[in-house]
Amino acid sequence: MTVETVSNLLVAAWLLPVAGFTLVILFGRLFRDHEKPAWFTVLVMGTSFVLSAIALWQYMANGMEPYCDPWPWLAIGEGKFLEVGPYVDEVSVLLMAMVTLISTLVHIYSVGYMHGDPRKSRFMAYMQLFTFSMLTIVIANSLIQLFVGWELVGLTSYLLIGFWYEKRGPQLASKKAFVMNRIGDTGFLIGMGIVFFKFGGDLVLRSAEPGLGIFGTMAANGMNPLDLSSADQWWLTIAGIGLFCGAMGKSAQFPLHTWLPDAMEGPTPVSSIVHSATMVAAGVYLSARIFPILTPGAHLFISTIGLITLVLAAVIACAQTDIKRVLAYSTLSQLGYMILAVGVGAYTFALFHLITHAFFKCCLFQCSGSVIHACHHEQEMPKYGGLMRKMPLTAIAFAISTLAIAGAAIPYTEYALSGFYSKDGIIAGAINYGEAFGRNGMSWGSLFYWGPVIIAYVTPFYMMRAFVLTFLGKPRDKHIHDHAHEAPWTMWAPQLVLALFAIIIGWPMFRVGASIHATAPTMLTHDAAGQEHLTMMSQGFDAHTEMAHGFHLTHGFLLHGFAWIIPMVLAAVIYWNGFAITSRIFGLPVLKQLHWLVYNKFGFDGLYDTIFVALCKIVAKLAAWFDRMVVDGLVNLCGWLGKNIGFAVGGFDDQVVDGAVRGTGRSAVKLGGVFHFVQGGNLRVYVLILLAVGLAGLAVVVIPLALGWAEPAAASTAATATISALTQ
Amino acid sequence: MPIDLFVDLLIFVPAIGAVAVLLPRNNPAAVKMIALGTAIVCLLLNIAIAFDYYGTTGSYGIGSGSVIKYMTDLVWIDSVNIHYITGVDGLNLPLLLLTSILNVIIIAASWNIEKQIKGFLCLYLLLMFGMYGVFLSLDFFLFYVFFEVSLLPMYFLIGIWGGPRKEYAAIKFFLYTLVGSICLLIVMLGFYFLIPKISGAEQAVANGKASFNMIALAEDGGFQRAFGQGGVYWTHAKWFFMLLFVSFAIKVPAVPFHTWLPDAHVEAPTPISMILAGVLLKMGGYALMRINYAIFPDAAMWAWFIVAMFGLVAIIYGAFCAMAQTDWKKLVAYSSVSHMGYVILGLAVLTTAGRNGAYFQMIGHGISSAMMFYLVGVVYERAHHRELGRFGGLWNTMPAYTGLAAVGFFAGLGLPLLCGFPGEALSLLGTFKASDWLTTAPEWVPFAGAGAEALVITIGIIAATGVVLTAGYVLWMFQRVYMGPAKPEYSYSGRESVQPREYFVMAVLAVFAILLGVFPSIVFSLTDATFGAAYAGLGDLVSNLASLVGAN
Amino acid sequence: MTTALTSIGLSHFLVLSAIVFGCGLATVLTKRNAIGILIGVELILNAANLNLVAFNRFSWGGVPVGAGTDAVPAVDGLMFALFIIVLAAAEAAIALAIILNFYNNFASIDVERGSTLRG
Amino acid sequence: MGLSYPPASEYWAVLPEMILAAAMCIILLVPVLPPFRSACRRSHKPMLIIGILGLLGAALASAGMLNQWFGTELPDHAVLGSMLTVDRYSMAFKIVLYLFSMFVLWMWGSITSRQTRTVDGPDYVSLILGAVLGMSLMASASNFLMIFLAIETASFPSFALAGFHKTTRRGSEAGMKYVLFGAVSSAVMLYGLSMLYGVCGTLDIPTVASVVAEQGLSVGVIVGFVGLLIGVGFKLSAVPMHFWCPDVFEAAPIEVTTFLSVASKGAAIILLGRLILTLGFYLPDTAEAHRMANGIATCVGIVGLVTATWGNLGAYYQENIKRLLAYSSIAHAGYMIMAAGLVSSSLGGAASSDVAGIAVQEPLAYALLFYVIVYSFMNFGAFTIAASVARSTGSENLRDYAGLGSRQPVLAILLGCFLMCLFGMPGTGGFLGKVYLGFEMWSAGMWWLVAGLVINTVFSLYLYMKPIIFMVFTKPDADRPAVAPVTVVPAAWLLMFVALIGILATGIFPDQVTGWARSNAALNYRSRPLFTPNDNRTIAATMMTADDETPADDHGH
Repeated sequence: MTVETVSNLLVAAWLLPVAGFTLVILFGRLFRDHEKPAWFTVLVMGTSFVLSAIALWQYMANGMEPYCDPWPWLAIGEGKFLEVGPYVDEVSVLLMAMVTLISTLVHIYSVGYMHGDPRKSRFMAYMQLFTFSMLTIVIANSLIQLFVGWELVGLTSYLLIGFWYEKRGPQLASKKAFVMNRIGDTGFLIGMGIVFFKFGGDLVLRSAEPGLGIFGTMAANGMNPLDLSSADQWWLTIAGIGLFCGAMGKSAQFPLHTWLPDAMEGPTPVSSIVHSATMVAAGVYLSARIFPILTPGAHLFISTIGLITLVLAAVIACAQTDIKRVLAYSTLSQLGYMILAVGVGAYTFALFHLITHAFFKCCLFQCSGSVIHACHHEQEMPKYGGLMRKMPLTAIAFAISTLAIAGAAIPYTEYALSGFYSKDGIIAGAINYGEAFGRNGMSWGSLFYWGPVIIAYVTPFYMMRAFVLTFLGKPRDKHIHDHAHEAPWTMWAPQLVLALFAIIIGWPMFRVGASIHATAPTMLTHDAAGQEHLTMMSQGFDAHTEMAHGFHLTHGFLLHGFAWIIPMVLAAVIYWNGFAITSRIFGLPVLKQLHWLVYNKFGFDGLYDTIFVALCKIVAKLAAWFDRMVVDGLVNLCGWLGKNIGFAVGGFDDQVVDGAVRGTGRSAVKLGGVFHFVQGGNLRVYVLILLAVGLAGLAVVVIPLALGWAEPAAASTAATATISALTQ
Repeated sequence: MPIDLFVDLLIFVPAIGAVAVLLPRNNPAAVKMIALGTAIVCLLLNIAIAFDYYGTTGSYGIGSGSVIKYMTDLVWIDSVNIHYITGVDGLNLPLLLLTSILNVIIIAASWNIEKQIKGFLCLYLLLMFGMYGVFLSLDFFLFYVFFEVSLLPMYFLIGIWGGPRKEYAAIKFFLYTLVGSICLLIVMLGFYFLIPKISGAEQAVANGKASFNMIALAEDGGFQRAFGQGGVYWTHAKWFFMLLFVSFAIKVPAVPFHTWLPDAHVEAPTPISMILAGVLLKMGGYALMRINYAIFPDAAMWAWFIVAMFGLVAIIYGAFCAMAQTDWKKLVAYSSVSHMGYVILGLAVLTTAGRNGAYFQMIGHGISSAMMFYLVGVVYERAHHRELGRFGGLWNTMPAYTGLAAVGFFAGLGLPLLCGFPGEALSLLGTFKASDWLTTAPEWVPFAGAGAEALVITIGIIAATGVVLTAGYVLWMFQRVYMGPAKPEYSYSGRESVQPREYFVMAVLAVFAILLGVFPSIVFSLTDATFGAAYAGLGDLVSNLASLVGAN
Repeated sequence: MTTALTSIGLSHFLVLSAIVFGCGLATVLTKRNAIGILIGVELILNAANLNLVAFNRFSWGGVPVGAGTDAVPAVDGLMFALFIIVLAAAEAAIALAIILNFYNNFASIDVERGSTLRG
Repeated sequence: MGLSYPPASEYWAVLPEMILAAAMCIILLVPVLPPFRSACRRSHKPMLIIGILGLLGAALASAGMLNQWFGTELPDHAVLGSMLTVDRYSMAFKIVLYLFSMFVLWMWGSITSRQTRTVDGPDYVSLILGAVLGMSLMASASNFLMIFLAIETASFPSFALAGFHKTTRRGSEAGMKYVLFGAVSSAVMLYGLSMLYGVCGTLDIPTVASVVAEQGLSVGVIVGFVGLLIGVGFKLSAVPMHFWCPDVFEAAPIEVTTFLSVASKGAAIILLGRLILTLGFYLPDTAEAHRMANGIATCVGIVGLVTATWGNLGAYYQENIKRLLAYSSIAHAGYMIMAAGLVSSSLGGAASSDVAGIAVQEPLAYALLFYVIVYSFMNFGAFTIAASVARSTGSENLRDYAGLGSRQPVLAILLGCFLMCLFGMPGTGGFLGKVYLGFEMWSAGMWWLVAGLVINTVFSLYLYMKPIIFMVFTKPDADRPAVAPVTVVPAAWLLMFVALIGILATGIFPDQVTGWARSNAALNYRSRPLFTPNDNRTIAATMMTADDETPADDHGH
């Protein structure tokens, strides 16, 4: 099988869901019950997964070369185009397979979860549309296609969050999500614009023939992002940061992070795929894809954002009581890890972590969904407890995923759950980055590895907290506990599959990380900058694989797989009896306020609502007022003038068209008053005016003669002089 | 050659139809059928033209010289050397297609008008006559005449079938546009006197006579030299450019010449709002491209910053105004102001991408705005009010309608794969691209030189924020109207429920919205061959600059 | 030509006609009686006549230089004056007829009365 | 040189006027003769037909002379002792005038109320013919004496016509206002003319022009010009000589209003144009002369501008359609006056061109002619409709036009067309007419006149929209008595469509009309006075026109 065939397979897998969407949205209503359409969508997704799986297998088995298939889309004149079309390399095939797999599982899960919902088939259709949009991003080779997918996932996320639009929460959350994303997209547009006029007109990342595409252009012009002296440094930085703004919006990085927790208003399947596994990771994917144009400035910016996000989110996660919010903040935190990884140059690990995280986080959300489903849509953990007995399968899946996200590993061995491998690589990269700062005498650079290291200890804590509060200990709400029951197979089966993947996906034998890392040359070698990144990153990679160098000892716990044990035990001890201990602790004066602050997510929402939203509305009101009063007012000015003249001359007339502008109209009507007055019908007035004007006109031309121009010849000049003097 | 004939038929069939509509006595059905038939005939003619044009011109690739096809050139008023010139090129063909499609749809949309349907349709067909004339005429004077002809029917259509303050809106619309057309008149006088004075070897226009042939003027070396930078009439050229710009900016409309638009839209009946937003606004943009930018390329370079500012202000200001509206239709009207801002911006920056974007924006907005106004109209016919605050839950009570509404409004929002996106994106990208030529432009171009990059980026950034504002007001509107619990007063059933005819109208528009969004090449394949040529002075800025340097 | 007249030049006539003209204007403006206004008009006309005759006599009369013996003196001014007199009579006739008609309708010839047409 | 009698051939030049005079005499005499008396009592038809035939004959005669049907060229100099200049310019206008008056008669005969028709039929027709006679003399007067005679000849019948509703107060009041006002203004004009004579020593217009060209403006000349302006302005109803216009137009019978609004103003503007062009023709092409020309153009232009503005703004109040149209006619006169003052358009013709004296093409004359043609069409159409409405509803108030759009759609559409033409909507003749005037002003460098024209166009929009708004938008208000349904007689339809065809033909396919007007916009500046001034100064005009063989030799006696 040739790589073209692989590409065609992927395209088929990419377009199938949109077909499914169209069919279901148009004809779904023809079926009495929603089951047939729902299962139809599952079938479509399954087919799509099979296709991409085959593609993956073929690509990997034959060790194919990257391949891109540009389609002209938007004409930019002179016969040139912005191109779209698939790009096939290890990353895209892997992600295609991952997304379609997870999507299939979530479809199955939704069949169970959305059972009985009056708009179930529409929901499934939305899911199809979302998958299509996500695949659009994954398979993209050009910024414009990335942007298209970007907006489409935004739309589908909007539709899905707001799926229960009768309730106020989803309405606001969906709007918030879309607008926040749009803010990021503005940055995306700006970055795209700068790239457009600076590096290659067609916005294609990698072109088949060298010297074209963005990277190719850079290579051809010898632009090296790391070369601080180059003139394009500035533009590259702006472009990189601009594009990263898009990632910030989509991956909910600080300060655009507030929409993601609210997005949990949507049905849980949505949270499990859109807001944990795939869409929010798109930002990471974008940042990784544009990696070669990132300058040190952009790197610093990205890593800082990532650092802030991962710390902030982890802290907040520790204080949340809504199970989905805990997961949401843990997602934020993990995304922070990935973004940081991109920032520090270990972007292949970002992608690696993206994949592993997708599985266990999706699994976690599905489990939480099952719990909520079992507990009559109660989401508050204080009402849970001791559900292990009621729903063992769910509990097991949750436990496995918790361990995976905690980066659990058997100490001093290489045997670990998937999370360990990816996260460890990120931390290694971060350490590298910090070291680099250190070497340049900037000691604060060490923040970039202390942050992730410490949070690596916090993550297991709050995850374990959630697990304990939900499944272990004594039931805290009798009623809920009694009615709780294991989810139907359509819900637990996917969870187990995901849990399985959460265990194994990272194992070196499956070469996921390695094959992603193998893309580094193809992604980067087009330009000189690429080489630098390559070395810089392989340091991180070697650091991870060999585990030999000095800093291993300083962080031995993590890197030898201890980092998960202590926090988990701690969490289990504290929360075994629900909030008994914590409530006492946070009763203390200072801690009380602190807890309140953290519990309220440091008040970002309030901040944004009061400042930006309110400001925007005020400006809008001002603009409208200005429009009505000033702009239209100027148009009406003559009307106003006319009215006053009308008062002066007296006599009104309102049978003409009413309203202000017929401004000319109105004013002239009032001016008409003058004529009304003059045209008094009195003959002698007429004659008087006639003669007055006649004599005046005479005087105008005669007076100059009287003033000394005796001889008539000069009179003409004199007369015309006065006349022109009068007329000018 | 039949196609040549078709082009002129396209203009006059509606006029004939307008007369034919008057014939049947108190038989509304027949009247409607005649009108619809006329529109369909025009559509067929237009499709035939489009296919022949595409087949013979091919797509993609810069035409060399004028690619006007099916040109008819008859002497009309010999004394002033005014000709009747019609022709088709990539600049007007897509807009013609848009017009024809919308005409059919809109006549279908106005099917249930009871009040003096005969007069309504007669005036509408006259309006069609004017619109086709404006797009097809290649003689400045002829263009002017049709520009006016399209004005009167609109006055009556708003004034008779409009809402409570219809007379006010109508006379306001009339006065505004009249001021614009007077600017045109002055430019025309100027042409009449200055063109014969042009001397020089390349003076091929009318050898000493005045000429209003827009194509000839755009390509005539002598004219371009005289009205170009450093030419004898350079000052006049700048004045003419601004006068023309004002008169077309009123039509577009650009802030601050826009205040007629909200009133006209709010008062006008739904079909008229559709055609007003769908086609009449495009006349302004089309005229800018056909006259301002093709005939005065240097003045266009001289004015790029002013025009760009007009576009920028329109985008942001219109969006904010839209956000503050409580009247649904007014919101849509202001959104038109904002969206047409992209057209002006895309033209102002003088890049091929920007121009393509501006042009596509006109087509895309033609579809989406018409659809949005119809969506509002469908609800207004039933609810009899447009207060955004009072709506809610329409998604539950009218799900299918809401599905189509989503297409329409998200197209307006500029969502990719819908007709709103390519225009916006290309205009913005083109804006960024402008620094390419500005950095190398001669010093008489404002802000030319190395500093241009930062300025252009700033403009681009500000313009890009418009995207957020658009999302803001569209989504807010969507939430207030469609989301929320179902309200009984807005649940319609039986003959009150949305009729198949209305579904047809919305569906056709939705299909076009998606089609144009997914395959924008439908438009570009028709325009691309022209855009190189229609801008002989402008299309290839590098060579243009070279020639200028030579001129000085 | 008598000596009495020699001392009287063109300017005397012009001044006189100017005075008459002024009187005519004054009459037109001050009289409310239609016939009075008509008389004012006649005064103005006669001022014009005076001018014409005087000019003809003092400036433009006589025969062209170098014209034949059968040449007759130019009499443009005089003829104009004659025409004016005749037409003034006709005008007066029409005016009086209309004024009479006015009287029939308003039982007065006070022009102030006639102000039903206004605005 | 000396007294020379005009040759018999010159009398052919005034054939149309003679036909008119003859027709007038017939109409006055025939009803008195016993055999016809009773017939004429019974119906106005015979008189009407004679009148129409007379006008038609006059039109044919002038057309014939224009196109040499009779084998006689137009005289190459002013005829009948240089009293009348019979050139293409005046002939073209005369044709328009005669045909227009013919239609007016037709309209009177078919539309207006029976009472006015039968009782005063003969007088009416003869008065119209008399006025037409005067106007056609105005068009070709080339001597101040003739100007005076022509204006009076045109005025006296107009006075009578204005007061034609003898029995009504308004009629008689209008008549009196008109006659007294006319008397005063013509008297003032005469005083001015006398001063002019005093300065120039002749009343022959070309001679005066050449004298002025030599001496420049002296007080006398200026006084003369001002007086002349007052006299002509009275016919043109130029501000401030316009006061009679609205009152008379409102009170006079509607067809009289029609007649006066077009015919007398048209004749006056043609006369003014001739005066200005002649002056310009004899001015040398010097900076001095340019300044003088500029000054005069400025003065006249201001008068025209004020007139136009006054007319447009003054109309806003009017509720009576005739009064409204009266103001509109003032405005249109203003447009024409603005252009008619452009002395420079023919400046230096005598000095530069060796063709001096033979007919000279004048673009300005062309613009004026074309405008007059269009104006006669559109005004006639509008007034015809007003007449037919008044005929059936008996009301001329705009309020009674409410709902006409639905009651008589075709009539409403037609009125709309004529009003839009008066407004100057492109595609109608009104627009082209204005454009041509604008061309003249611009090419004379009077850009501020162009601006004034444009602004006035905007002002006038409301004036012409007003009746449309009434017809289409306003509902008939309840407190007024319901008006009778509007019925239109076939003849009226015919006349309206003639007018409609006129405005569309001049607007959409104007080449025929413009070509005709252009080819006929040729003036003849050559004069041959009966009496040559006797001072030793050589007058340019007379020398130029004095052929080698003296007139006395060809036409000895």
